[in-house]
Amino acid sequence: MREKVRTRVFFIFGGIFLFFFCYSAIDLPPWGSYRGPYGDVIARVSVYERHATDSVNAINYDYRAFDTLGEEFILFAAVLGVMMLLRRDEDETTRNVGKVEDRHPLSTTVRTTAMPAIALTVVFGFYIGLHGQLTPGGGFQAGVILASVPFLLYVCENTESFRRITSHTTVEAIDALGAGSYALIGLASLVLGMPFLSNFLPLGTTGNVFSSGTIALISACIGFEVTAAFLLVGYAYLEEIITGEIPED
Amino acid sequence: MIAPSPLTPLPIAVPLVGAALIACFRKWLNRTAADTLGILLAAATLAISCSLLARAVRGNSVYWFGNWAPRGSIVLGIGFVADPIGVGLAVLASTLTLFSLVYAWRLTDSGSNHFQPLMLIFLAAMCGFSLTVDVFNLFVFFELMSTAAFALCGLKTKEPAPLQGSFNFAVTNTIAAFLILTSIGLLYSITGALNMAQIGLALGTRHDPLVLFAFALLICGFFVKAAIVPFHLWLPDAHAVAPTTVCVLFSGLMVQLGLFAVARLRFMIFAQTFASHEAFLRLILLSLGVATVLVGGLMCYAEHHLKRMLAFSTICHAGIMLLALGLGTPLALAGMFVYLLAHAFIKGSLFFTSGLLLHRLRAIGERALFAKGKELRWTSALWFLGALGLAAAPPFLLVTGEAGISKAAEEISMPWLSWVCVFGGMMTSAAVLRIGMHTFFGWGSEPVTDEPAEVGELPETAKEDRRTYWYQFAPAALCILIPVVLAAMPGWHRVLRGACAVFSSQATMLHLVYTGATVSGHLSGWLPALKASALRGFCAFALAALLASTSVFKLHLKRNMRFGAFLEAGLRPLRILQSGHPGDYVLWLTIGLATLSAASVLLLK
Amino acid sequence: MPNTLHFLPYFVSGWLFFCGLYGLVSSRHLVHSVMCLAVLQSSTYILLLGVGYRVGGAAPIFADIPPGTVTVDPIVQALMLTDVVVEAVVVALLLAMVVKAHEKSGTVSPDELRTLRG
Amino acid sequence: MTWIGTGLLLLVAVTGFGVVRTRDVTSQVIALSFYGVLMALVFFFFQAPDVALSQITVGAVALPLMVMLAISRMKFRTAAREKKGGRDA
Repeated sequence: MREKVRTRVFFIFGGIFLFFFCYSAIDLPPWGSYRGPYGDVIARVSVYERHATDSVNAINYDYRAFDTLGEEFILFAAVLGVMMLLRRDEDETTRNVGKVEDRHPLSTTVRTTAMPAIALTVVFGFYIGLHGQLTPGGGFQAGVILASVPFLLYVCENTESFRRITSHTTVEAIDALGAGSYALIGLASLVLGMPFLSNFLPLGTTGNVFSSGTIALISACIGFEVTAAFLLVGYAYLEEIITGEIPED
Repeated sequence: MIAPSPLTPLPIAVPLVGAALIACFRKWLNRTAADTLGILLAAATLAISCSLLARAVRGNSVYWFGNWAPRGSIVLGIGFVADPIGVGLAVLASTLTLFSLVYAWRLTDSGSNHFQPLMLIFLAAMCGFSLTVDVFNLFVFFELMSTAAFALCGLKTKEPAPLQGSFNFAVTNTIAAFLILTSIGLLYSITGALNMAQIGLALGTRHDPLVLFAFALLICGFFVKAAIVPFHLWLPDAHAVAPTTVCVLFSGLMVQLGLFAVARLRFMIFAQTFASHEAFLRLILLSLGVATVLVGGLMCYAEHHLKRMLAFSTICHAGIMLLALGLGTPLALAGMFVYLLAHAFIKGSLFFTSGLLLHRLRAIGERALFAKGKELRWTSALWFLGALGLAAAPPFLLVTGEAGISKAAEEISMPWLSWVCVFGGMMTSAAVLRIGMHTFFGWGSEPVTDEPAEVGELPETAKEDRRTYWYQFAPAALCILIPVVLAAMPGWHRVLRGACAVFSSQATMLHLVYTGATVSGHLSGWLPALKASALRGFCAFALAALLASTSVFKLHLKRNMRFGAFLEAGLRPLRILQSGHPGDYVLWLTIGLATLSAASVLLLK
Repeated sequence: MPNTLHFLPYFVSGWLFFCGLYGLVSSRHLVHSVMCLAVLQSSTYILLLGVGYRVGGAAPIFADIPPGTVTVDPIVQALMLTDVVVEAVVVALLLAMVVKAHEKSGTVSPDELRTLRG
Repeated sequence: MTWIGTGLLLLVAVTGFGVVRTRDVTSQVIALSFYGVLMALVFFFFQAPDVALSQITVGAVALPLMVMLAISRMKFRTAAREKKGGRDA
């Protein structure tokens, strides 16, 4: 179909869809009047039952931890998929077309200010990750923040230090171990005679870093996985540009 | 009351841990080791699912993750229901995955050992999808299944076609996922629950536009996965380009799981919504089903790329299963599940066989294969048996499923529906027969061809070794054998009928989820209807043979007798529909979405 | 006016869904399509956010507020976190397909990428 | 208070349409990044700090970064191909 026809037909049917969307939304409870009960019950009990002050993370890593297991494996599968799609076959011959040259070494001023910034990012990432059950944040957010560090290095330092960090098989192993150990925590509770993904560790004191049992542990696993996952995806895209080697046609 | 087996989460946990394990040591494992690990893990999953099935047969149970059982009427955590249907689907998923991994042993391209972990994740997602009774968990597994499927579909990165095919697949199915999520959000806002039982309880008989619209979004989302017209466009593209082993899982189970989800939601959530509008709901679903059978059947016969032909045949048979779902009685549902089971194996066998042809003869287009397969006696036997199976003729199990659907249609005084089934069986069987006659016998003149068949496909295996190994042949042969064996021992029908009676009764399912108490269901059998059905099946096969012959021997026939050749050219509008352009596919998705939401809000009010 | 305001997030959500579909239908560049899909996805954020909001409710984090305070719904926020991950994942995977398709056929226009017609 | 929320939501609606209408991919990345920040602001405003934090890391940084990387890789390929084509000719 030609684009013009396609767009016109779309406006008719998309309009019908939008109309019914809005028409049916009138029956929703008015905005700002959430009626519960699921969320209210959890908000009421999560602090007592799980010693976690951030009830969103209590839901994610405990009440509905099984969803999060699925979610982490979605990420894991996608990383495998990206690496597979952008893989280089063993039998492919490559040719060098010249890599992107490293820029001039940045001025000392930029580097001396950049390095503390990077260090600060690392600290911030760990803080966010460790306090997941207490304040907003958690393994996922920490993972993304930590994954940004090598990219910052790529920008301020050079491609070599980026490559040293990200191209290792270890990163791949960390990705798999993070995802796998989440499932293993679930299996551990099975071994202890409890249902899958039960919170089997002592809950500790509310407000402590080491509180709320497996929530913190799961959060850590996710942190490792997510950091590795984003690095792998980034490296898969950048590999050719950094090495300058592309497969022979 | 039967306590849930502590092994209930293992069909998900075992493959997931296994996938992480293989991926972790991906670079250090050689091909054989990675394959062996994958096969062992799939076999372990199969064994666990079988043990769960043995328990589920004795009675349904409900499993709460993290020990979060419901408090009063409020469900706190995520629950699994281990009923014979859900667990049975998990068994089917692990069987097909095991076969696929065995078939792929050492020979086909594994994408540097990425293939095995992705297959295991795909398996885990299918198992989770069939067991869960939490709508958001259903969405998570839907997305997990899709993500693994997108990646697997693009495994063959050496040609451009797989990448386009999986792009179209990914775009349409991702939109479907968001449709489902939107619907979940709407349902959550009025019921405050995510567990299907609790949502159903809270909705009651309410059927204002909001509920109907949410229902329309849900069925649209799952119909994209189930490749129901007009949401089917992605499927042939994805199937034509995916590796053979992956096609087996796509066509055998993934597509049908969309229908399974609609069935589960319709009976657990919307059972009372439509209590007063059964007829209209039936009208909508049956017309979609008939359209799907027609489009799938006609396009199936018009295709000359083997896998694309099989893909349209899957669409056609998904339409037949939708007919059963549309009828909506427990009997029709039982027929649908038997049909699903039989179809999965027969279609799996046909895909394996087409993979064998690609391996041996290095081609997948009908013209390129012409008269090349004369020496492949065993392979041709499998292919023709598959044709017999698709026509729903005895001794294959498909005939039992068709009998159930036909009997259910008769009870609602729509006996003509069984002729729609015959049409679907005839067209799909005829296409398989035509290709078989051309390839294995070399009858007739050189076959006509079309664009995708000429584009073809690069072989999946290395060039040097072109023998057929036992581990390639065995899965294909077993896939033909299993439906025959299952049809020969009808003892398990009683269990399935009971399970369907429970599955389709909202009150029983609510009782089960909240108290864990098992109520056994009862449903009378339909074996007397088998005779007429067998007759129809043979009739369909005979007609298919006739049709295929008018196509193959067209030069010996008068011009007005060449029905087959006429149908083979394909209906032009249907071909144009299949444009391969993601924009067109999204447009058709929007058209279907608008039509279905208008139909449900206006008709079912 | 207050009446419309009551349903504003839902309308915005529907509008974003419509926009995303429109972008996908009219796209001339595969990367553009991917970003339209991200917009389409964001409609579910707004919907879920609207569903769980409560006027005057606090954030469901009991670090500084006493337990029992009226909060907005934490469940939808947990769902949205999953949703955010799904978005990132889908985009990464689709982009990899686009990059590879570009390598194999040298084009990123959906009009030219049609080996699968008919 | 409500008016700010209303304004933010309307701004999201407009920006979303803007992102879709931006046909040039590189400008669209910038628009998408802005849209991500805006979305995070909305989350923050409507009492969802957890999601806001994820959204700002993913929607406003990681996602546009991935798109940029993909675009630059494609440009790199095209440049390499042209270089080779030039040599052959």
